[in-house]
Amino acid sequence: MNYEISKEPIDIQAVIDKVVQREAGAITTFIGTVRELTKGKRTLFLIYETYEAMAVKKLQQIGSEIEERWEGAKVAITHRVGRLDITDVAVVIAVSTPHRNDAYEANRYAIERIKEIVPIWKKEHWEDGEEWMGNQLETVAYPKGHPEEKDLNE
Amino acid sequence: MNYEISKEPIDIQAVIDKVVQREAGAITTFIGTVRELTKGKRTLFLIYETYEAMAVKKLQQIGSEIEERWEGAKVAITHRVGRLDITDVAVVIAVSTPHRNDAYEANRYAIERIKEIVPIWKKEHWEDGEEWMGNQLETVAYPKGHPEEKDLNE
Amino acid sequence: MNKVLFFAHIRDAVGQESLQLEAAGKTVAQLKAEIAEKYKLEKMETVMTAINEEFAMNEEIIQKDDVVAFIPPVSGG
Amino acid sequence: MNKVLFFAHIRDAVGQESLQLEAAGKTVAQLKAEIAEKYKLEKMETVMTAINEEFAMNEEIIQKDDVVAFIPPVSGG
Repeated sequence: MNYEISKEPIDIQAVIDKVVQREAGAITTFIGTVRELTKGKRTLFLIYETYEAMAVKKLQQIGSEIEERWEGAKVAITHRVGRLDITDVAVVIAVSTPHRNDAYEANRYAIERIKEIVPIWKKEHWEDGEEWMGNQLETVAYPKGHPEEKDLNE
Repeated sequence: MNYEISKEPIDIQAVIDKVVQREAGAITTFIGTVRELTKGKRTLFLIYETYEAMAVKKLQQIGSEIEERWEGAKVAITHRVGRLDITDVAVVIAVSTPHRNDAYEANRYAIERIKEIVPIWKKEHWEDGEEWMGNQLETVAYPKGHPEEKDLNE
Repeated sequence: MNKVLFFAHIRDAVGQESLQLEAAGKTVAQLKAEIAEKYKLEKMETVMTAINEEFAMNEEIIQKDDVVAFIPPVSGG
Repeated sequence: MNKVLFFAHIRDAVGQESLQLEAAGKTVAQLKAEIAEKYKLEKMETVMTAINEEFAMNEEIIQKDDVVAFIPPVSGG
């Protein structure tokens, strides 16, 4: 169960434990937390919603892509859903590899891919309203019905 | 106490907790673990030794360099010393930043700098002997008595 | 029959998490256009479609019992 | 008097963690050469020197009570 959607707070150490291996000298983690200010606007809390069955499949796909591309890599990802407050952990990505540069690169690849293909949506709640966030670049369309190139922007 | 040398196993979550901030949307960690095989040779265990007072100062310096270079970054580093077995955690670097690319880059900078300027040494123990490891590039010399450029090799 | 799933702002607009309807034989694009018209959904060109938990092209033909999901631009991470 | 600290393979070669000796007025390079000769240390050109926990240049002159440390290539991380 290296790829999970969780309704409860994420145990970071438990995600890390899944990628420990005798052949690995490096583990990187990415921990996405809820930030208070985005472009000067104050977030009160977030709601994350998911299409869980598909989200788990897409997380697995990302893991497979990484293991194919970076030799010896092991991956675990847990994404939380439901209501999250400021500083709460939304996602934890752990990647272990024999060499450290790969651990950084593979981890970064994972977060970019999550933002592209994993069916999870966040609704921002502010003092004066709420809104489902698009892909952070609201103008991006996928005319062919699916994403074809990486959106590397935050 | 964001920069520590520890004789006990490192509590990864405790290092992460030091960099949590309301302004940060991303935390990266680097966890260096003891790998069993290095260039085909089987390691039994390692001994890490340090010049502790100076090592803490140099870790602090690395943190300051990062906070100067990446706006809004917060850093914590703990390095373990003493005897470590395979898969034991030798170092944990946690970096939080408002934006995720910075968290990856600043973290990578930290590990490279540790391998350059922090007075910590490891002795590898194999079945047929033991040896203090140099800077992994045994031919590197510092003719001016201190390192002047980054050694980005592992 | 086919189950059609909605998420995020589309779920809010439709007012339901899913619908049961007959879509077999239609293309993804046809079903999308019908749903968009019925519920007055905008920006449907940014919405992807999944069939049985895999992304599908607009030209793909929906089969009997397929589960179809409309996937607005994702914002996880 | 000055305290001189040794680490890693230099500590093994010298057989002690530190020495007390009079080094005030000498340069880092002079002290390094003396220690290297006395303990038959090799590859000293790869060894850095710290004075009072900061890296020092070879030309720097050691002061009274300075703590000097020889820093072989580091291998933490």
